[in-house]
Amino acid sequence: MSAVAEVPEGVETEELGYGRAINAALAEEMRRDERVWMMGQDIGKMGGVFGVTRGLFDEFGPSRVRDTTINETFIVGGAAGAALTGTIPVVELQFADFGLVAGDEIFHKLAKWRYMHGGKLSLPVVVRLPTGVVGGAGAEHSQSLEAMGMHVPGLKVVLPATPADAKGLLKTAIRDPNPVLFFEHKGMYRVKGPVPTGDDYLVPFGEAAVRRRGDAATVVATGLMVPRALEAAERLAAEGTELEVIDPRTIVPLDMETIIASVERTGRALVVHEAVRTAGAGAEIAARIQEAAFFALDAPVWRLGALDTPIPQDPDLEQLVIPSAEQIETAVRELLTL
Amino acid sequence: MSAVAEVPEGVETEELGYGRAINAALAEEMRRDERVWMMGQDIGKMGGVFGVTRGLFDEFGPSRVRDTTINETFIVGGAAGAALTGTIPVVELQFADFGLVAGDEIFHKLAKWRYMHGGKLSLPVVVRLPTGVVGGAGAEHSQSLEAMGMHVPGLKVVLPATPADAKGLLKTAIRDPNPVLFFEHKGMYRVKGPVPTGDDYLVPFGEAAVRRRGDAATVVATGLMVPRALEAAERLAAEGTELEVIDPRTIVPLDMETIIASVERTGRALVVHEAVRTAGAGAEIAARIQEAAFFALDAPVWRLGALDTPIPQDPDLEQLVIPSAEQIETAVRELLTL
Amino acid sequence: MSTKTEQGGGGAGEAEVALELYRQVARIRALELLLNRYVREHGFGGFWHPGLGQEGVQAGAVAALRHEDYLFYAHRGLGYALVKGMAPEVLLGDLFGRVGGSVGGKGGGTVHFVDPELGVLGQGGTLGSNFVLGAGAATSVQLLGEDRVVAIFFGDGAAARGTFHEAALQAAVWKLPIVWVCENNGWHLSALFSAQSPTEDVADRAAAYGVPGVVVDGQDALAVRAAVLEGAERARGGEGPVLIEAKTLRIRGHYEGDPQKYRDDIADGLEVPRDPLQILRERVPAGEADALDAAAGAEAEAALEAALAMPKGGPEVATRDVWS
Amino acid sequence: MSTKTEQGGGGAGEAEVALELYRQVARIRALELLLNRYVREHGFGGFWHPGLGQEGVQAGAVAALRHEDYLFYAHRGLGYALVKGMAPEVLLGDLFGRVGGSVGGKGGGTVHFVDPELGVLGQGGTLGSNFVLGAGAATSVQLLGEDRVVAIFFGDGAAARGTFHEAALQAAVWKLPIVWVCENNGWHLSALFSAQSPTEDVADRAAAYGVPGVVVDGQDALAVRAAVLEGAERARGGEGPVLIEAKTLRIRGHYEGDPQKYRDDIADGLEVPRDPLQILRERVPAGEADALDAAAGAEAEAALEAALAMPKGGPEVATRDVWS
Ligand SMILES: Cc1ncc(C[n+]2csc(CCOP(=O)(O)OP(=O)(O)O)c2C)c(N)n1
Ligand SMILES: Cc1ncc(C[n+]2csc(CCOP(=O)(O)OP(=O)(O)O)c2C)c(N)n1
Ligand SMILES: [Mg+2]
Ligand SMILES: [Mg+2]
Repeated sequence: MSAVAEVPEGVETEELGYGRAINAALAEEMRRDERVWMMGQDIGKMGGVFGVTRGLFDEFGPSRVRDTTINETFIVGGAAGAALTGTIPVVELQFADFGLVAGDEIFHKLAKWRYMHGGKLSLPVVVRLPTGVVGGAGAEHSQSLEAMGMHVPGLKVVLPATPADAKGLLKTAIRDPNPVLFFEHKGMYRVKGPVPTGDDYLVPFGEAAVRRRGDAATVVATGLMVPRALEAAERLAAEGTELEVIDPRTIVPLDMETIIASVERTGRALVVHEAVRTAGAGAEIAARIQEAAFFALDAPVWRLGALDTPIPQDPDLEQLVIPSAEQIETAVRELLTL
Repeated sequence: MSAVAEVPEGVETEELGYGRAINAALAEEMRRDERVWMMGQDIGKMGGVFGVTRGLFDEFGPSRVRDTTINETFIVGGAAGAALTGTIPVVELQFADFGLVAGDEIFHKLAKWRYMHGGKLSLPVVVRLPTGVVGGAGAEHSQSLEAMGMHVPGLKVVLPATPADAKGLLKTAIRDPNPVLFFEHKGMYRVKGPVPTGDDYLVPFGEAAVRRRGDAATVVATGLMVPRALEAAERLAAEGTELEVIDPRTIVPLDMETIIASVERTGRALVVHEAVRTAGAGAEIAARIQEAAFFALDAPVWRLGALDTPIPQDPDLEQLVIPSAEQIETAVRELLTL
Repeated sequence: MSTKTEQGGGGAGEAEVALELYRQVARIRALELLLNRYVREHGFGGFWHPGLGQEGVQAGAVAALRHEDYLFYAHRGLGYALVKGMAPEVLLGDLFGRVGGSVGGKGGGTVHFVDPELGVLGQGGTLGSNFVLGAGAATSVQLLGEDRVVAIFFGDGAAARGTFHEAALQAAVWKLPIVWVCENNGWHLSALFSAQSPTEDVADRAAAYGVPGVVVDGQDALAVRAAVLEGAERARGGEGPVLIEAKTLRIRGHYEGDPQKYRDDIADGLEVPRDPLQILRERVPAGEADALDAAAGAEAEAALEAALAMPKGGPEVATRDVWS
Repeated sequence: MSTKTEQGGGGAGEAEVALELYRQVARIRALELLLNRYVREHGFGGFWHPGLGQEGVQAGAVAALRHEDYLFYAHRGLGYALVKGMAPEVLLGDLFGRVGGSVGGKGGGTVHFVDPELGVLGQGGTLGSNFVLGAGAATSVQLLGEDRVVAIFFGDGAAARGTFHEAALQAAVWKLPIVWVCENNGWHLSALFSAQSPTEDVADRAAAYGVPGVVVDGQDALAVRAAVLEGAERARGGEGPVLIEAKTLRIRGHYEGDPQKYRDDIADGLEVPRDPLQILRERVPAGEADALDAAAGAEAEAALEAALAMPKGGPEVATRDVWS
């Protein structure tokens, strides 16, 4: 019963920030495969608005690291067209919210074109989507929209919560022949952690990570809510209440087996995400938990998520609308009384 | 125990198609309020690709019934700008799917601008979204995307399932000071039913309709799934199994009271929609049912929805991916054995 | 079939080219007339957007492409893919949602078909997607240092989509090998182009992107071919995209069955004013033309029969191909 | 404040206009310099996109508007709203997320502020939304038969968004009363406009929409005012939109704190080449200019103090205003 290492035993690691880990994955994959290239706004000389692509322009040059003008429909739709014709684009939108500026390109072209064309086309595209609150970015630059990707068939949806996973999942995404929405949390770019140094450290899709073992209740958390859930678990552990904290890491595909196995032991589940609670990915996960483990549940499955409001711009206000470690702790305490 | 009338007792009605009922609502509201106007592609002389706006151009003229070119971002974003400045736009997208072409305008401008501006702006806009399968329209023209509207705070989301509701809900939508996504089912335009003739027949938002009373199980269905659920209920009734069929009519706001009260009586619930099951509105409804009525449930809450595939173009194939009356019937039979 | 597309690229002799274009226009025309009858008599599951009268643009432009060039076609007719080399029975199989079609009944809103081998890459069910998809394909070509151009077909209505602006600016700056072929048939659904465009020609918009804008008579397949050949050569040479606007006519409704109440400019017939087939006929020996007409008619009949004989898919078809 | 905006509309005397513009540029400048210092010293929760050096465009253009005209501003600075008549302490209150601001700390990505009374209607946190929103507002004006124009500000980068194309075509066809004011400061974030535009000027794109495209020196507030006045009159007259491109300079980083490693054209200083304030100074009596400078400085200081004294909102602020 206790915290679990972020990286499997025996793997050689270095201490790296989440943003640097993404940068390493990009560099390694571009070195490995000539066909991999990038485009986006300010990803070249500037290295991206969040500095994630720093150095790649110098190493790979203006042809493989392309600055675009302000044209999200081209960044995503162009990536789709490039993927149809033999290259592997990894594109960056400056904010995940801008995926809605390219809604047709993401949800129609990337998600459906293989199917619409009878499987004769493939769309190996990775769309990097800096997601979540970052402190003052406001309503149109702070959303967590992964549920939309989960609802539209044809898109893989990834939500790394640690530097190691940021690297391992991105490398897997780039090697995946399907379109991948890679929701990297822009509020976690500076979070440091052990990151495997190896060129082929791949984190498979569809395998949840048990971040902490326990038997009192199961907390399923994604992205920024993973550290917050672990913080809540620490506090409760001090009183001998051991939570099991599970990070699905990818919600398409979604590893329900690990979640169900846990809930069948604990009998209680809380699902937490930063996205708006209403119709968020947590609703799907909660619905599936009770479908599969109904008779093992001692209490309803609960969910925490952002309130039904846009994200306010002020950094103090924005924290008031998304779940805090305290709220997770309080919710679990209450859930345990049922 | 049996079917419930589509219109309250004593209200004067005429037999009208679902599409005609929408047309009547538009005409009545434009007569009532000078500020109401429309724009969209081919809504003028042609009366719209589905003929819904027929006659309105002749009655109200080219200024209030405006044909646009092919510019969904303007149709929706322009409606937002017009609403900020004293008029009440009711716009038509030819297919609900095209809402993703105007994703920024719907999910950022319409949904957030009042909030972002401290409540100083209002956006009385109705976006008419012909939704669902219609027989051969294919993957990019047949989706049911209401869950996206449910997930993003600031949008009301309406799903009429009868001609009477199509009229009454649209009139309420036009009079609502908030942005409304009006998902009219394009496969139901020709479905006839009794429609109140009165100029001010308004169906309030947030009031579910109990379409059929029963105590064996509760079926929550929206849009095209309402008639299919009623068909399944008819069959089961022949054997003395009485289902309660509830049509929420609006999912934002969502009338959970009616649903919970029913489930507390029946102890079993099935949620059905045409939208993809994964991360659909049904996930939210199912999650809320078990949150509020867990200890009254005899079995898990089940869901039916479209499979995890895009909608195939062929009219025979498309029916294979969305729930049928038979599948609803079978699911209920199985649910009753738990 | 690909002999033709190779010819298109090379400097085939005048007469030879005219004959080949006549053959292609006749093939498209035969399919158009056959489908027109079939769809009106039997209907089918989907929307058929007839290209009757626009065969000259489609044949002329695609004939100017090479086998290896990429094609993003539009929704109006089958001519684009037919001339690029796809078999007519496969195209009809797609139209009728048969497993023998190239997409097995799963192609979107209007008929979709695909053949990566021939560079036939699809069509955006949402108008305007072609612009960004095609520009992306052209970026691949540039990255891989290939000698291909990307032909992007679109209508006068689709030209209004913002994707054109976003893709065109980037394509012009990156000098991507693109030929934009606008089939301006004067209408986008019930809207008159002339009522919805602030300028007389779509080609007038080329200046905003610093690219050549060419207006050509879309009923003259030879003229279209020449314009596209020139544009394609320019694009291959690394000089960037060109916009070619072919003026043509929409003879039929937007979709077959469209009552066209909004329209009073022409009768609901099958006659084609300034018929591209007749215009070509003057360039080819009558006897050969008659023979090609007959062959085209036979090909179309056979294709229809073959397509209708193809089975439809079942659940296994509906659920596969979501993932690679 | 609205006296000025009225003046903007009417034929105020040369000297009077120059003096008023000087006053406005000085007011913006004082706020810019104050914020520059404040943000660097204390930071704040959000992104401050300095408009230092672009005051001439903002003051000149807005001064040409009338009180009742609508304004969709851009993200670079506070000048637009200040000149339209909003109080500086309210603008700073918004910048600092205070309840005393016009949006109570809830305005998106970059600072947002609003004042429907003054026609200040917002700014799209997603670039390019202004084009469709503004065209919609202009449609309202047309529907209601009002005598207003809609001024839409945007940068040389935002001009690439597809929303410009979609809105511009419709606005031109409907002859909507719009003045597009492009602040071309040569950069969109780290990208050089010259490297991302196929044509030399944004104004070159006006021809695609059949509207006038005017290039004006953005450092000369009087020239900007004259151009916008003329365009606004044309729009009021029902002749449709105009595109005015004001050439200006981005002196500072994209946001205050941007290290600008991608840039080597200017030093990281506060000097403004071709300073709009100095250019105006030559047109006004030195004594009056000095007095206006002093007043502007005092106004800015007082506004900062007032804004910082405003309380921040709590949960009740965060959760209200979702619905009307
Ligand atoms: C984004 C989008 N908006 C609207 C439609 C519906 N639609 C299909 S074809 C068409 C008319 C297209 O006109 P044009 O581009 O000129 O092609 P044409 O039909 O004349 O060949 C419309 C409005 C669509 N498919 N996609
Ligand atoms: C749709 C969209 N894409 C990207 C951004 C991020 N962004 C904010 S400002 C900016 C640069 C804008 O350049 P320009 O329009 O020239 O205005 P300037 O900053 O030079 O005043 C970018 C890329 C955004 N806000 N919206
Ligand atoms: Mg057309
Ligand atoms: Mg700029």
